[in-house]
Amino acid sequence: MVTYFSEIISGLWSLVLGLSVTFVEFIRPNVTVQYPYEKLEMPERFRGHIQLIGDEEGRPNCIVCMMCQRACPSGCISLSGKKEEGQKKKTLNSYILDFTTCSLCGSCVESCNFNALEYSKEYNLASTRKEDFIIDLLKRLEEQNS
Amino acid sequence: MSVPIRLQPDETFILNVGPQHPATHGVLRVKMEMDGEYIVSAETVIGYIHRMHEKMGEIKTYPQFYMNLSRMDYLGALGYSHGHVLLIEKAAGIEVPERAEYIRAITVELNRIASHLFWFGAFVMDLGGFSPLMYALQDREYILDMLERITGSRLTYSYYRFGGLYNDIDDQFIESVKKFIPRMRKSLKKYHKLVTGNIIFRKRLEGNAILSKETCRKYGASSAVARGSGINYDVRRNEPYSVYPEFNFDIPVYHECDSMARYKVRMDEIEQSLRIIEQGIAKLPDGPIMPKKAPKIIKPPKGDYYQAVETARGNFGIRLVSDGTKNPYRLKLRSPTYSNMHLFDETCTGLLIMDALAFMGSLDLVIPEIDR
Amino acid sequence: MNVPLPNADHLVGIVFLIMIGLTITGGVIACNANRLVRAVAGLVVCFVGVAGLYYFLNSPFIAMMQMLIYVGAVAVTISFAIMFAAPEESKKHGPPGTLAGPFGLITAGLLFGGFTLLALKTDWQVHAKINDGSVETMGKLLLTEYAMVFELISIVLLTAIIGALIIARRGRSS
Amino acid sequence: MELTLLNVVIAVTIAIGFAALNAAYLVWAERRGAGRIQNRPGPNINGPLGLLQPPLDGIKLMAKQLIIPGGADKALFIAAPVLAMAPAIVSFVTLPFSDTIIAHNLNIGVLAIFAFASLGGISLLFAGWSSRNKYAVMSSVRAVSQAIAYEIPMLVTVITVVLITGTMNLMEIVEAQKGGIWNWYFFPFTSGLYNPLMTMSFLIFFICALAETNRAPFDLGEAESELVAGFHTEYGSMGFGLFFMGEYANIVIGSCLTTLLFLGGWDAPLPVLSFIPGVVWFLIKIYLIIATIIWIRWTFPRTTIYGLLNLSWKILIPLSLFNLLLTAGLLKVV
Amino acid sequence: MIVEKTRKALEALFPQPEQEESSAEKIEPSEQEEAEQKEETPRQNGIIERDYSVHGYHLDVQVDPAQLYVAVKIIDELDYFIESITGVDWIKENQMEVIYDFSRYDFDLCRVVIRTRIDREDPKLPTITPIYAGANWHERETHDFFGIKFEGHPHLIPLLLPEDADFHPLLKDFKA
Amino acid sequence: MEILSLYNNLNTFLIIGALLFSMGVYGLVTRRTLIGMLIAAELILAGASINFMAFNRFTAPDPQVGQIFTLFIMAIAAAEAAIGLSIVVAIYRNYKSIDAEDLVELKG
Repeated sequence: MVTYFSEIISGLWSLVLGLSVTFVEFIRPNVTVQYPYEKLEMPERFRGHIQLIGDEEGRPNCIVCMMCQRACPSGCISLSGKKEEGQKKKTLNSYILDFTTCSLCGSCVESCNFNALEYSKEYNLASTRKEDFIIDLLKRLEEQNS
Repeated sequence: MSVPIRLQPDETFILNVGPQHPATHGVLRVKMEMDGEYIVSAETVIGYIHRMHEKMGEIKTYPQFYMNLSRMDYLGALGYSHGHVLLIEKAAGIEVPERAEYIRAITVELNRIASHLFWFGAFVMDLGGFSPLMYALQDREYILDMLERITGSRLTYSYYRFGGLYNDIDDQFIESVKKFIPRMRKSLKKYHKLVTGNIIFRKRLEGNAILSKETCRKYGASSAVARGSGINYDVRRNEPYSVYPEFNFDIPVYHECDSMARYKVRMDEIEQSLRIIEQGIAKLPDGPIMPKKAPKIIKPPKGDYYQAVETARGNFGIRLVSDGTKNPYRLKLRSPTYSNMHLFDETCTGLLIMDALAFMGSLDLVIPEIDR
Repeated sequence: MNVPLPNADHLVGIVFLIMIGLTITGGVIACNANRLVRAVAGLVVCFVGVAGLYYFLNSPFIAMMQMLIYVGAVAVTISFAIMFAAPEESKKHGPPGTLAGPFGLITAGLLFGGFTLLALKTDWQVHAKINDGSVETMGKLLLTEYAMVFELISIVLLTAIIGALIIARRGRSS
Repeated sequence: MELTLLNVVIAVTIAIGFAALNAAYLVWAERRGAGRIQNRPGPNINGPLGLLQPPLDGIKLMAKQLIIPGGADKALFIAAPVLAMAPAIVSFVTLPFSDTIIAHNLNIGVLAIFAFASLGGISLLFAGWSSRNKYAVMSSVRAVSQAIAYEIPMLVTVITVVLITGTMNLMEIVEAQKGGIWNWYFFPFTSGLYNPLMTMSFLIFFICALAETNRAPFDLGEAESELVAGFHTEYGSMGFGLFFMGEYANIVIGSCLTTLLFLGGWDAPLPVLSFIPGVVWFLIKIYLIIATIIWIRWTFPRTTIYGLLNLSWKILIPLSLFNLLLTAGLLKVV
Repeated sequence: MIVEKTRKALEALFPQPEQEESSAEKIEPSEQEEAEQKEETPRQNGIIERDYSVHGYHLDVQVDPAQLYVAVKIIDELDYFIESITGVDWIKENQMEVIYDFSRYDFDLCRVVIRTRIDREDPKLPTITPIYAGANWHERETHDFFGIKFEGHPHLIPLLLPEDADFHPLLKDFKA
Repeated sequence: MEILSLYNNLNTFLIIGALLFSMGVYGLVTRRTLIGMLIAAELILAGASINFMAFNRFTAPDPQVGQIFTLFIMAIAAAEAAIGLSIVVAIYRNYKSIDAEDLVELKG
C-alpha cells in the first residue's frame, strides 16, 4: 500500500520535473537559423564540389597531369587538354565534373600537386534536372573571374 | 510484458512493418505475424539499400576506398574510418604519429557522442516524446559544427588517412571542445530530468524485451545491447587499440537485460566519452599529423589481417585478405548492427507491437550500416 | 406568398419527423444491410433516432442514457465482435433458406398490422398529467419502490460481465 | 421546449464557427507552442506571426483529392469523419460560456455531453474498419478500448461533483462554485465541504479528459511510430481535416468541462475582479487548460496500452471511487 | 590462458598432432617471408598461432569441411561468440574458403579464425545454425555473395540481394 | 399542418414501436449470422422501450414507471449484448463460423 502511493507520488513528481524542463526551454530564445532569410557562413574547410583555381590572369593552374582523374574512385572527373605551340605546359580545354556520382571524398584535391583544385563553398545543390549536375568547371572559373 | 501464446493457426495475420514505416528509421522491413497486438513471429527483411561495399573494396585501390567507410554509417562515420585506417596501417606497417592518434581518439569520441545523442532523440521519439529529439539535435549540431570546421563535412567525414589525418586541428577547435564538455554535462542532467526519470518512460522500458547473456553470445551482439545484458565487453578495453590504453574511463554495464539497461548504458557512455575527450585534450602532444614517409601507393604484404574497433554501434570488425597488390583481394566488413538486428526476430516473439518497436529503437539501428 | 414562415412549433414538428426518419431508415438498414458493419451503423442511426423520440416524450434523461448505453456501449461491443468473428462476413449474406425471406416478411407484416390495428382501435385513456422528466423523482423511485429491481439489475450486470469474461477468455497466461 | 428557429440557427452557427475557429487556431497554437518548447519558431512565415497558416492549411486540405482506398467500405468511410465532427459541434450547444451565453440550457447538460461524446468512439471504429488497413483497425480498437476504460473514472468524478451540487445542470454547477477561487471544486475550502481529495479528483478528471480526447501521452490511437497514423492512415483531404478538427473540438470541450466542473466556470478568481465579464474569465481558463494540454503533449513520451489500462483500472478508478464514497460521507455528516 | 586451452581443445581434431603442430610452430616465429613461402603450397589443415599485433587474431585453424561442425561445437563450449562468417574466392586454386570469426566477451582475449576450403564447382558446407543461432544471417549473406550452400540451413534465401537474384557478386569471375 | 404535431399523438409512437418490433422480427428470421440476429434483437427491445415510454408519457397514472422500465431494458440489453457477443466469440473460436445453421451440434 505504501509503495502504491509512493509510486503515484514519485511518478507525478517526475512528470512535474519534466514539465519544468520544457517550461524552461519554452522561455529560452530560438536557436534555429531561418534559412532562406538568413544564411550561415560556410567554414573554411567546407567541402563543396571542386572548382579550379586560377592564377592572377584567370587562367587555370591545371597542367592536365590527369592525377585527379586517376585518383577519383567514382570516375566523375573527365578533363582534356592539349599542348599548344610555344608553351611549355599543356593547357586545359575542358574540365567536366559529373557531380551525380561524386561522393565529395576529396581525393582529387589531395592528389593535385599543382594547386589547381579546391573545394567550393557551394551548398545550394538542388535541381530537378540531372544535367544541372554535370558541371563545367572551366566555365565556372571564367564566370568567377568576370 | 511478454506473454506466452498458444497458437491457433488461422487467428493470426501478417503485418508488414516497413519498408516505409516511421519506426524503422530507414528502409527496413519486418514481416510480423500478429495475434491481435501480440507478435507471434517476426522476420526481418533487410537489403533495401545494399550497396555492395565489399565489392567496391575489391575494385578500388586502398586510398580510393576510405570514403566508403563513412558512407556505411552516417551517424558515427569516424569510428568506421578509424577501423579501416588502423587495419591498413597494421597491414602495411605504417607508423602513425602520436598526435594523429590522439586527434583520432578525440574526434571518434565526439562522433560517438553525436551518434548517441541522435539515437537518444530518435529513441524517445519512437516512444512518442518529440521534444528530447530537438534538444539532442541542438547538442549534436554543436558537435557537427566543430567537426565540420575540422573535417569540412558534417556527416560523411573522410578525415583519416593512412598514417595520419587529412588536416590538423586548431586552437579554436580545442577551445570549442573545452566549452562543449561542461555544456554536454549540463544537457545530460537535463535529459535525465526530462526523460530518464519520467515515470511513463520508465514504465515502458523496464522489463521490456529481456535479452539473456546467452542470446547475446549466440548472436554476437555488442555495444549497449551486450553491455545492457551484463556483458562487460568493449573493444576499447578488451582489445585495446590506438591510444585508448592511455585513457582512464569506465565501461558502463547494467545487468537488467531490458531496454532501460540499454538506454542507461548509452547515456553513461556519453559521460565516459566526455571523460576521454577531456583527457585527450589535456594529453594532446605536439608533432606532425602525418608520418614523414607516408607511402603513396599502399601494398600490404600477402596474408590476412583483422581489426576490430568499438564504434558508436558496437564491435566493428574489418578483415582484409591481401594478395600483395594495390587492390584488396577481399575486404569483409563486419557491422555491429547486423548482429544486433538479428536478435530482433527471436526476441520480439510474444511482445506487443509497441514494445517490440521500443526494443527496436533500443538496438540503435542504422540501416545503411546493416545493409552495407 | 402565403407559405407561412415556420414558427417554433413547426420546427419542433420537423425535428420530430427527422427523428422518425432516422429511426426507420436506421432500422431498415440494420435488418437488411449485407455487411454486418453497416447493420451496426444502421443500428446506431436508429438508436439516435429513438433517443430523439424519447426526448420528445419529455424524458431527456432517458434519451441521453439511450445514446450513452446503446451507441457508446452496445454498438461498440457489437462492432468489436464483428471485427473479431466475421472478417469475411460479406460473403455470407443472401437469402438463407428458400422460405426464410418471405416467411419473415409475412410474419413481420402480420405483426406490424396487428399491433397497428391494436393501437388504433383501442381507445387509450390519455391522461392530462405529463411527467416532468425529472431525474430526482426517478432516482428516488429507483432507491425506494424499485430498489429490489435495481439491485437485481446490478447483479445481472455483474454476472454478465463475469460470464462474458469467462466465456470469451482464451487463457493467454495459462 | 422553447426552441425558436432563430435561436437554434444562431446557436448552431456560433457553435460551428467557434469549433472550427478553435480547431484551426489551436493547430497554430500547438505548432507555435511546440516550436517554442523546442527552441524554434514554428510557423511564422504566412502572415503576421504565421497567423495565416491555418486558413492556408485548410485551403490546401480542401483542394486535395479525396481518395477512397480500394476495397474500403465507401459509405462508412465517408460517414466516419462526419460522425467524428458532428457530436463535437452538437456538444457546444449545451455548453454555457457565461451566465447568459448559452444556446440551450439542458437540465442534464453533463450527461448530454457524455452522450454525444460516445458517438465519437463509434466513428473511430467505423473509420478504422472501413479503410481496410490493418494499422487503422488496430488503432481504432485501441482508441475505443481506451475511451471505454477512461469513461468510468471520468463519470465517477463527474458524479462526485454532481453529488456535491445536486444537479446535472452545468449552469447550476457553476453557480454553486461562485465567490472566488476558494469556492471552486478544484480545491474547496469553503462552500460547506472540506474535501481535500477534490484536487485529486480534478487531476483524475483532467487525465481522463486527456485520454478521452486521445491526446498525448495517451495518443495510442494515432501512435505514429507504431501505427503510422492510426485510424486516419487512409484519410486525406477534408476527411482528415474533419478528424483533425474533431480532435481539437474535443479538446476544447474537454477543457470547457474541466473549467465548468472544477474551476468555477466564468467565476472570477477573486470577487474584486468580477467587473471583468464572465466570458473573459471562462475563455482565459479554458485556454490555460488547453495550453497545459499542449505543454504536456510536447513533454512526455507515449504510454503503453497496458500502462494505460493499468493506470485506469488500478489507480484512477479506485481513487475516484474512494473520493466518491468520501464525498458522500462528508455530505451526510456536514 | 584461454589461447592454450582453446588450442588444446582444437588439437583433438587433428589426428597426427606432433608433427603438424611442430611444423606450424616453427613457421610462425619467422615473419612474413617464410609465411609467404608457405602460402605457395596449399596449406595443410591444422592450427597456427598467429602474431596478434600483425594479424589481429590469435589462432588460425584450418579444418576439413567435415570437421567444421565439431570444431565450432568446441568453440561454442568454450564460450566464444560469433563475429562473422565470410568467404574468399580463390579462383586460381579453384577453391572457395569460408572463414568463421570467433571472439570472446571476457578480458582473456583470444580471437579464433576457423577456415575451411571447399571445391569451387560444388560449394557445400554444413550449417552451424544449430550451434550459433546468429550464424543464420551470416550464412545467408555468404550464400548471397558466393553461392555457397549451407546444408541444413532453415531459410537459405537471399538476404541482402534482391529475392530473385541468381548471381553471386563477390565471385572473382562475376561481371556486373 | 397536422403532420407537424404528430409528436403529441400516442398512436405515432405506438406505430413506430410496432414497426421497429416487426423489423426486428423480420431480421431475426432472415439473418443467418448470430451477430445479425443480435442486432435484430436490439431492434425488438428498442420497439418495446418506445411503447413503454409512450404509455408513460400519455396514459400512465404514475409518470415515472415507464422510464424506469426503459432503464431496466437498457441494462438488460447491455448485459445481453455482452453475454451474447462473448458467446459468439467463443462459438467462432470453436467452429470458425458464426452462421447459425452451421452450429447443428448445439442442438444436442
